[in-house]
Amino acid sequence: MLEPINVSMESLNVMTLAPMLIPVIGALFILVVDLFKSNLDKTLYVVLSLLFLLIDFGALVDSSGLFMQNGTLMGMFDVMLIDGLAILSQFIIVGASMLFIPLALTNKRFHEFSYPEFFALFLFMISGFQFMVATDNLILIFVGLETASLALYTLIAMHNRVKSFEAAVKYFTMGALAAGFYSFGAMIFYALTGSVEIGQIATTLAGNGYADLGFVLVAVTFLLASFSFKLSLVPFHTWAPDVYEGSSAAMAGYMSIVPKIAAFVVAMRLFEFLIHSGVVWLEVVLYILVVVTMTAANIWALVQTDVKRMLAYSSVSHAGFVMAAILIGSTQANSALFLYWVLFSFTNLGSFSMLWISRQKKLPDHQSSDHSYDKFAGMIHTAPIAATSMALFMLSLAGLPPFALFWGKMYMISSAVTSGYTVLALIMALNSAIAGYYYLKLIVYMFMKEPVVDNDGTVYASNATLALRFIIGFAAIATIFAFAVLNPTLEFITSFVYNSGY
Amino acid sequence: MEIGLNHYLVLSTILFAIGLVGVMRRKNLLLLFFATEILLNSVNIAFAAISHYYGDLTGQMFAFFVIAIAASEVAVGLGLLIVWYKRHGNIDLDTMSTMRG
Amino acid sequence: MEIYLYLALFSPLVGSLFAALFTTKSKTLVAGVVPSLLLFTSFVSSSILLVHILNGGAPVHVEMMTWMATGDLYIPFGFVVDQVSVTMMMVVTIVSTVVHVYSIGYMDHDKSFNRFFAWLSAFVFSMLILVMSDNYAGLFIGWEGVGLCSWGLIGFWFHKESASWAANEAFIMNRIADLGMLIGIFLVYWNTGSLQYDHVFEAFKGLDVDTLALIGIFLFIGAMGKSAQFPLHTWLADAMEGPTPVSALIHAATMVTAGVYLVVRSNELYSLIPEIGLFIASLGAFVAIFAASMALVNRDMKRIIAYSTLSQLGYMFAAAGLGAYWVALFHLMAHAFFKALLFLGAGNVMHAMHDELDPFKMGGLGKTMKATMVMMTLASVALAGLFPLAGFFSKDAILEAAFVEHHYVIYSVLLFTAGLTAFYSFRLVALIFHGEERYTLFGIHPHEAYKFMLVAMSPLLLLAIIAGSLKMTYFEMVTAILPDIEYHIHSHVTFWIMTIGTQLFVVIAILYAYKKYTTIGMNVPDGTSETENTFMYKLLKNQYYIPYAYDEYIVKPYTKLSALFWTEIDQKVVDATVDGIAGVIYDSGEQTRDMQDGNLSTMLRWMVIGTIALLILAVMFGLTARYAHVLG
Amino acid sequence: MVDHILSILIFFPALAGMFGFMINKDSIRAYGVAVGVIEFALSLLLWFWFDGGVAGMQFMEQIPLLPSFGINYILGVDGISLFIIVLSAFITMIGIASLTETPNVKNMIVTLLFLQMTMVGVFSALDGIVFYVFWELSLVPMLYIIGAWGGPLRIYASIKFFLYTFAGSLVMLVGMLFMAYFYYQATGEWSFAILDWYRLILPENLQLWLFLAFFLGFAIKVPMFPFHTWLPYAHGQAPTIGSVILAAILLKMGTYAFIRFSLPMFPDASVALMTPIAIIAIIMIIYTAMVAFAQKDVKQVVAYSSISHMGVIIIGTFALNVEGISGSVFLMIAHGVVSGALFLLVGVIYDRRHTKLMSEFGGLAHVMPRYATIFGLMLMASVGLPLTINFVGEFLSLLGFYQQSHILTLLAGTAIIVGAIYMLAAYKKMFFGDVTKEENKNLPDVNKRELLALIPLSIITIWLGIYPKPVLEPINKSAEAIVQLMHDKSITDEAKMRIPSPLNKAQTSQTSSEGAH
Repeated sequence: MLEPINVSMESLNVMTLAPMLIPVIGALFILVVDLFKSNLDKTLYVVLSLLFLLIDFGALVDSSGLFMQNGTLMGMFDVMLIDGLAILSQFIIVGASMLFIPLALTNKRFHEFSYPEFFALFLFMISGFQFMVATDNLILIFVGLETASLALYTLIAMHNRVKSFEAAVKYFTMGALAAGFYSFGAMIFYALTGSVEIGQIATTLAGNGYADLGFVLVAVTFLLASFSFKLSLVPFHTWAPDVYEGSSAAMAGYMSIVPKIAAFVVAMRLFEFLIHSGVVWLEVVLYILVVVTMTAANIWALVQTDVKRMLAYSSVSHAGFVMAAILIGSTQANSALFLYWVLFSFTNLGSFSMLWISRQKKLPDHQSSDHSYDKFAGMIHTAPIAATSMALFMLSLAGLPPFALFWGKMYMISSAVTSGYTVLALIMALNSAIAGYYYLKLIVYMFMKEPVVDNDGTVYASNATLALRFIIGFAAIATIFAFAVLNPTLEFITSFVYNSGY
Repeated sequence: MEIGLNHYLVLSTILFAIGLVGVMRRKNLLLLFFATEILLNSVNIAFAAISHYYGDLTGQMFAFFVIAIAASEVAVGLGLLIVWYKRHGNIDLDTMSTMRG
Repeated sequence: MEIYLYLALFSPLVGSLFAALFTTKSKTLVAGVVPSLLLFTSFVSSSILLVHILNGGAPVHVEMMTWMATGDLYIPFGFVVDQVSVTMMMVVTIVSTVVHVYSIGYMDHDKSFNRFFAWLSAFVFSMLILVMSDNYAGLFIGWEGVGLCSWGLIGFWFHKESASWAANEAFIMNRIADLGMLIGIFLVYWNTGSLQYDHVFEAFKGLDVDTLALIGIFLFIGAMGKSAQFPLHTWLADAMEGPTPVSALIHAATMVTAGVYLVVRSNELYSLIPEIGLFIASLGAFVAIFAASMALVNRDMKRIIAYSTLSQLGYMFAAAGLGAYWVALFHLMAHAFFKALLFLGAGNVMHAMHDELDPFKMGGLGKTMKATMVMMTLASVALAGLFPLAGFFSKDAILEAAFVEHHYVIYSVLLFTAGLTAFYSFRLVALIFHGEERYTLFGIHPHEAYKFMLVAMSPLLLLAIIAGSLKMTYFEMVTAILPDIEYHIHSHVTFWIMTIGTQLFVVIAILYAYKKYTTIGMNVPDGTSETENTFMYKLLKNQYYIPYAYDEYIVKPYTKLSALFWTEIDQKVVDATVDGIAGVIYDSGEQTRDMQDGNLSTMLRWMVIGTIALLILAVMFGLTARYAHVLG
Repeated sequence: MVDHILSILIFFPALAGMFGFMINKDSIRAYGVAVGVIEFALSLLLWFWFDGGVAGMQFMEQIPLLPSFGINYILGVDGISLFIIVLSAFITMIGIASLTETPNVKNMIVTLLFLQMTMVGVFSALDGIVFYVFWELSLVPMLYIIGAWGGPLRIYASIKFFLYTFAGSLVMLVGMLFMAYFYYQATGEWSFAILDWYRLILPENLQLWLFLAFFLGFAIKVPMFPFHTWLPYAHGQAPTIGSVILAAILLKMGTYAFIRFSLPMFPDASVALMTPIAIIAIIMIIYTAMVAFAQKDVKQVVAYSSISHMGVIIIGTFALNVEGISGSVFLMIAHGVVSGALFLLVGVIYDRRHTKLMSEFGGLAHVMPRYATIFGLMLMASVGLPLTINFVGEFLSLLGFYQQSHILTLLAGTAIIVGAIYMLAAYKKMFFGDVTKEENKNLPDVNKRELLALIPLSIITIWLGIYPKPVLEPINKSAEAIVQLMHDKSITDEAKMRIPSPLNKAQTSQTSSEGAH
């Protein structure tokens, strides 16, 4: 007879689960509310989800306190892994989500926000990402990833335009393929080591001294492919521009931040131990991926005629830029990754929100696409403040000091310099120069051209409500005065990254 | 002859390759989804086999999760497919290329 | 004494500024009178200083203030009045006073009357700085200053294309020489650590000959520019575009002699490097005859005088080069007087002839313009160097110096040139004042110039006559700081033969000129007579084709090359490369954007292709890793 | 206030600019002038408080910015930066006062005030990153000025200006990061403080690489041949005020940076690369002067002439001795004044005729005598006539470099010839001859406002030409300090030989002069 398995509750320490469970509860709660009383106004759901996110954030603060006291802690049969990376990335995830969700409060009505399911799915997605980053178990990563992705596909589709369906289908199909790659890679690792926990895999491989390296590499190849898809590294990026264009500007901005940071954390867990144990192949491959992604995406961004699509390519390029951190793999580089992403998140959210508030229901005929450049011509005359803040975000994205992203770029390049990647550092620097052109192009349109006829500045703020203005204002101020809070942020990040052994 | 682990792995790999080819070749969205299903299930076979080989359940767990996810994927996928069909009256990939460049 | 120094130096500046106040106004007489008076003050104070020096007073040396001081470099505004500079001051102030007064009349009808005096006084000021400075930098200030003023005065009638062109030519040519001068100054500084004359000359004694030679050459290049020595001589003739008083003051009496002054001032340098001196002397002799030959056939009154100036400068350099610095200075002085007189006379004639310059269109003016005729004739006599006028003593001294120093070639060249000088100057006099009255053909009614203009000229006339007699006193004074070599031809016989011979030679030349150009029905050169078609004549008439050559082989290529640099290099190469790089980046975007053709299958293919590429890499790498030991 | 005068100088214009948005557009110009005057007064105060006897940095301020990474907000001025700051305040004041653009003048003035912040910031920053911040930030207002108020090609010109400089300075940033890293390796702590970097002695090959990295950034800014082609476009398209500030101040950033960074940090590299750089400078001098001679547009003439003069400044800088460096710094001031004035003068005629083609003019001296006079004065200053401000600088620069190389100085000296050629030619085309064009027959001469801007510049041109001492002395002090530093920290024998220590020299000259008396 089998003996009953008894597990002591504290050995589980459920607290580790709290941050992930809160959004789930929130989602269910919203659904329940909808059950009892349907067609409530979206504002209710917005505020509700905001509340739950706030609680989530509080929980994170709590667990970060725990981490500072007694370092990394495992939980739930050692499936959960709450280390510095997990906490930092969750901070970014939840924080960005909190910035995003109020963007639903447009004064034009958009299809998706009228469904409470939208917000439920949104919260599910968040918990998915949180699971993804807070474990080193390949299964849980897979589950988290897919939960999040499936929710995301739906959210995109809910925008309910032809383009958004197309986008969703493309994203979905490629996502499915990526999932296949992931599971195949995981399978090989399992076959090699008999474990699906990254930590153990690492130890086992180190134990037998990478006896059959060939298979390891094959496994890494498949995992790399699937994450390159998530991180939109060339040539796995092809979904990015279309999906960004298809989905609403707000959602696009969100996609350029949250899923990627989750993917980055996993990539960090998966690949850095390999790099440190001297798998030269991976180093070479990553080097190529990074450089190609940065450069090619920049070059394609140059030739775009639609601002949103341009921003899509630029996000791809930024992702490549940050991927360099994983290639370099030093503590400074990893901290740089988080710093960069924090700064990037509100700069990018800001710029996408600018597009979001200028979103028209139907296009005037002189306008080829939603956010074509000429739509912004002469903006300085019609909507000076909007133009100025948009220019601000562009300059920040271009890495012009003292605006937010410059510090990220600088620290990242510095980490490359410190680890002896001189050429890489130069390539990164020059890429910023190339990128300068397309950000400048928008500024040129806004400040140096004459407005298109019948364009009084109203269009640029047609969606603006107080909430949106607040978000943008916050982003703008953060972009300018980033340097003021830079030092504490960096120290916080560095200590967390360092204490979790990266 | 004795059917060993490697046979399973080879089988799974072959299936996986078939899946890949299908993904690349198929122009019909539905068949495309089939192809992805093949991909995932090829992995399941391997997991099951390996898990039996090592004699621990993790692999099978993984397999179950994969099945679950595959199922939900199909749910979402079909949903999208239906919407698309409603709009365009076909499920041909080549029709969905309004965004390019 | 210092107060006089400052008076002498700054009153012209005040005058200039005063006149400058009126530049935009229409003609106001005070703008001419006040500067003239101030110049007279300057003249008086310089003469006081002269007396002071003559009575064996110590040189007056003041240091007004610091100009530049950095590192070890220390340049003050310092001025010294010693025997040499006081001589120059006298020359400058006398001539310029005369010219100022004269100009009040001469520029009477010119609408830019006031501007003229502003420039003129400014020139005098710079010239005084040049001669009074106690260091090379200060000298350079004056050096450039006179250049600027001559630019402004040559181009005074800037509506005339030729005038503004000549002005620029003069400025740029001088700039070329100034570069040499600048380099010379640098050399002086880095080798002696200072630019003060006294310190520098001390330090020179300790330097090796090569350095000194280098310094000497570069400084002399500067001198060549200002004194229009070959090959930088073309600007002087063109400079005659300026108003005649300007020619008299700047391009005869003062500025052009600055080069000579520089050499005399640096005598301690040049006496250390005799071979450079010899080169200078030879160049001087060459220029003397070279310029004189061009004067022979020229048909422009002012240009003729300009060429003679050039040739006289040659004389001075010859003397200076041979170490006879005091002689050079003496000839400089004498020449200043009679040449200025000659120019002013020419000015009267131009007035009379309504700015006609071709002497062949004049003739017989003597009847209407007696005074002018007398003055110009005497000036020409002095120029020709006939006893007892100034020219005789100075020029004779130069010839003797050349003879005594046993440079017989130079001597004979100079001697021959003396003949030429006599010829062309009296050719001019004859053509203007004697012979038949050709001007009647052009319906001109000549008239004598204002009285006060003639009066103003008289001091120069006086000096042109008597300057020679001052020779000894001058010698006593100046040799206090200049090497006092007395040139005595020891055998009296040779001396007398030489002197008489020279005089006779000159007289003959004069008579020949008279005979040739006063005969009734003398053929006016019109390109028909066979003499005019001889190669030699053409050569001289076209100034040895040198201006042509400069234009053809320097100016035009420079212009072409500049245009080429701009259109071809700067735009088509340098800039094109920059834009090219940008273009390549952009185009590569345009080319490859089709990778995103929007078709889902293509996207999936890209993913698979990427994976397979990675896979291939992986397999290769894995195999190499596995069979590394097998391979070796 | 004394301790924070620099911060005040930097941020006062920026704040004033912010408030400027509130001013009614009719009175904005007065506001701009007022702010300009106050700023200038403050800068004079700085000069007044400045202790000319001290060679080192003064009015130092330090606020931690990113201390864990060694980035601090450090300010300070020495004799070299002091006068450029005063100049920038002065030029901005003059510029705003003589502003003629009417379309949305408010934006223009606000932009100018922000630009002023960046300029003062660059010249008073003593931390690499802070320097870089202002250096980059200065591009934005200029981009806007050129792009929004410029000529037909303005957008092309402004983007070219921005991207070209941006690209160059990013390489410079990498250099800075390396510098900080080496400092970290040497001392175990990060620092971007320039004064810390001065203490760092690097092996020669590293010096060479870093020198090149910085060089690219600076050379594009200066601009040095062959990186100069953005300048003619920028000047050709920019409005008058833009050209004035660009030529007078922004270009100086490059040359200033050479003295602030390249020389003291990489003495051996500076010596090693002296000859090639000098050759580039000579190409700049002669080649661009000839290009200027070929121009048809008077503004282009002045634009190319600035490149040519920058060549002389570079020559002086790389003389690596006190004479040369003080000369080049002084020439920066001089060129600032003169080129500024020349661009203003071009603006005067452009406002009247809306063309800058010289063929459109001729005989202007008849109709606009005052204008012709001032132009003539500035022309003579620009060709470096003694007793004008330029001569002091050019003379000292060339004099200084003569110690390093005779033949190269001879070539560089041709500046005084070629300069005279294009300038006089341009002057002749515009002012001499008869008035041919009908529309030129009765152009109004310079008016009160224009005189208001031009007279002070003319006065400075003469005053500092005759009596440069008050400016030259502090410059000299700091130059001596820099040369001494270079001499002390240079490692190769050649460098030791090429860079004479001012101290020893002072003694030697003492003795020699005693010998003379």
